[in-house]
Amino acid sequence: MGVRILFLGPLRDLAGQDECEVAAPLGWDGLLAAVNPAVAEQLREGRVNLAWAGKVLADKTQLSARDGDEVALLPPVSGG
Amino acid sequence: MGVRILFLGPLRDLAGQDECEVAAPLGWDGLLAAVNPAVAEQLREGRVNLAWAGKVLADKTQLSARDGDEVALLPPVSGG
Amino acid sequence: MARLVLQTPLDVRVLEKGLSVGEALAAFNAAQGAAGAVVSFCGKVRPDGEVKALELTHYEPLTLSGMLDLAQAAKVRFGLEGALAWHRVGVMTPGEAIVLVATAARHRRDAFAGADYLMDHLKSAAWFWKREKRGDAWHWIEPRKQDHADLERWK
Amino acid sequence: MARLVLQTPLDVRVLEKGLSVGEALAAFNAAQGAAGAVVSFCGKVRPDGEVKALELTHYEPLTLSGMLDLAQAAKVRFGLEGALAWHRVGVMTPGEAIVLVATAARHRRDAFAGADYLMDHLKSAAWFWKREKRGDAWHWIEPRKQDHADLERWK
Repeated sequence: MGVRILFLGPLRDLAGQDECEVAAPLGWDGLLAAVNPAVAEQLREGRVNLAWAGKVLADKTQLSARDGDEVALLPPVSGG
Repeated sequence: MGVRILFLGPLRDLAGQDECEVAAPLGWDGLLAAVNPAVAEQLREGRVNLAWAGKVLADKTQLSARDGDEVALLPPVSGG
Repeated sequence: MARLVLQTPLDVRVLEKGLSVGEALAAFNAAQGAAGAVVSFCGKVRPDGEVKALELTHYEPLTLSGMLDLAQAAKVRFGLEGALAWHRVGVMTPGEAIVLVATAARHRRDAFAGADYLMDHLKSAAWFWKREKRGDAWHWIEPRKQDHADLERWK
Repeated sequence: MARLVLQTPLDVRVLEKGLSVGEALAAFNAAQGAAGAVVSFCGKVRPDGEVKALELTHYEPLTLSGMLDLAQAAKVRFGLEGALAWHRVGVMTPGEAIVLVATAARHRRDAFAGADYLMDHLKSAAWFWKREKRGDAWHWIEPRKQDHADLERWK
């Protein structure tokens, strides 16, 4: 199954895709290597939040996704 | 006809009446003499506004009502 | 069914009978098609146990024209595209609406500020007097210090 | 006709289809019988000529629970008796409602502040992303500096 990575909002344009699947397990370094450099830069800069298993991570480096998990990349929001 | 004096809101309790009629012409001194002392005191203290001919007077001493005019005594409001 | 038609851009009314809040706001929303933001406020007689009824009196020669001036001032100050200001007079029972205001603007902060401004002025700068019946006796409601403080914010 | 029934004290929804503002506000008013003050805000797609459509996407596993937390926080902070927070997702055309919030409280300042707080947070602290279609191309809407400044007011 692997880990499903979702690109939300404008990130999907930057990633060139809505989602992708990578091999488990997936940590912070693995995620940075799995996405393209433009997305990786936004992740590193702190502009992008990370949701794992339905929770937003306070510390993104704590990511430790396993087979079947979903990891969502959340860029700055604009609701209302 | 004379001048009609109206007591609005809580002033009607203080005046003991909704309205009364006094002889024209009616100026500021005449008004103070025409109403009871409790109402006169509130007029003097500036807690009560005066409407004459459909306008609130900026300077109450400018009152100069004639036959058929209406003068309304407006205590502090409480709407909404 | 007769549809409620509002005057635009300003619809200001003094009402002797009950008002239908949902219908009024639906009509306001429909009339303000160009606005990105619509804010409303409705004030009701609180069913606070003790209070049996509320009576609002006004000085008719001043009330409506004063409310129109107020709505016009809010329109200019906050760049509103439209506003509604309805105020009940007469005797009301707990749960009944006393006042309804609505504002429409391009941006939400202006719509919020416009409704806030209208309410602060209707509370303590329009020609209404309120008394409430507790038990068998009527009591006049004095303006509260807080109401004057609220009004000062706009000066 | 089926009558709209709201959850009390908090009714929070993410809607895939259009919302009827008048009906929702009438139901909210009816459900909040004990509140003296009710405030509402409705945000719509502005018919600004150039914009042909607006699309809102969200991250479903977070959206609704985040909105519920937000409504609960507003309820506690402002002592609200109830709140409604509805947000559309999907494609909308000019004039359509995007977001509707309503708050009920004993006093008007709390109801105003609660609605204002909910909107500031839905704008820039809920999991929605907005893009608009101008001409034939879609453009993502970046959060504005003003939105962040608005949010800071509550910290």
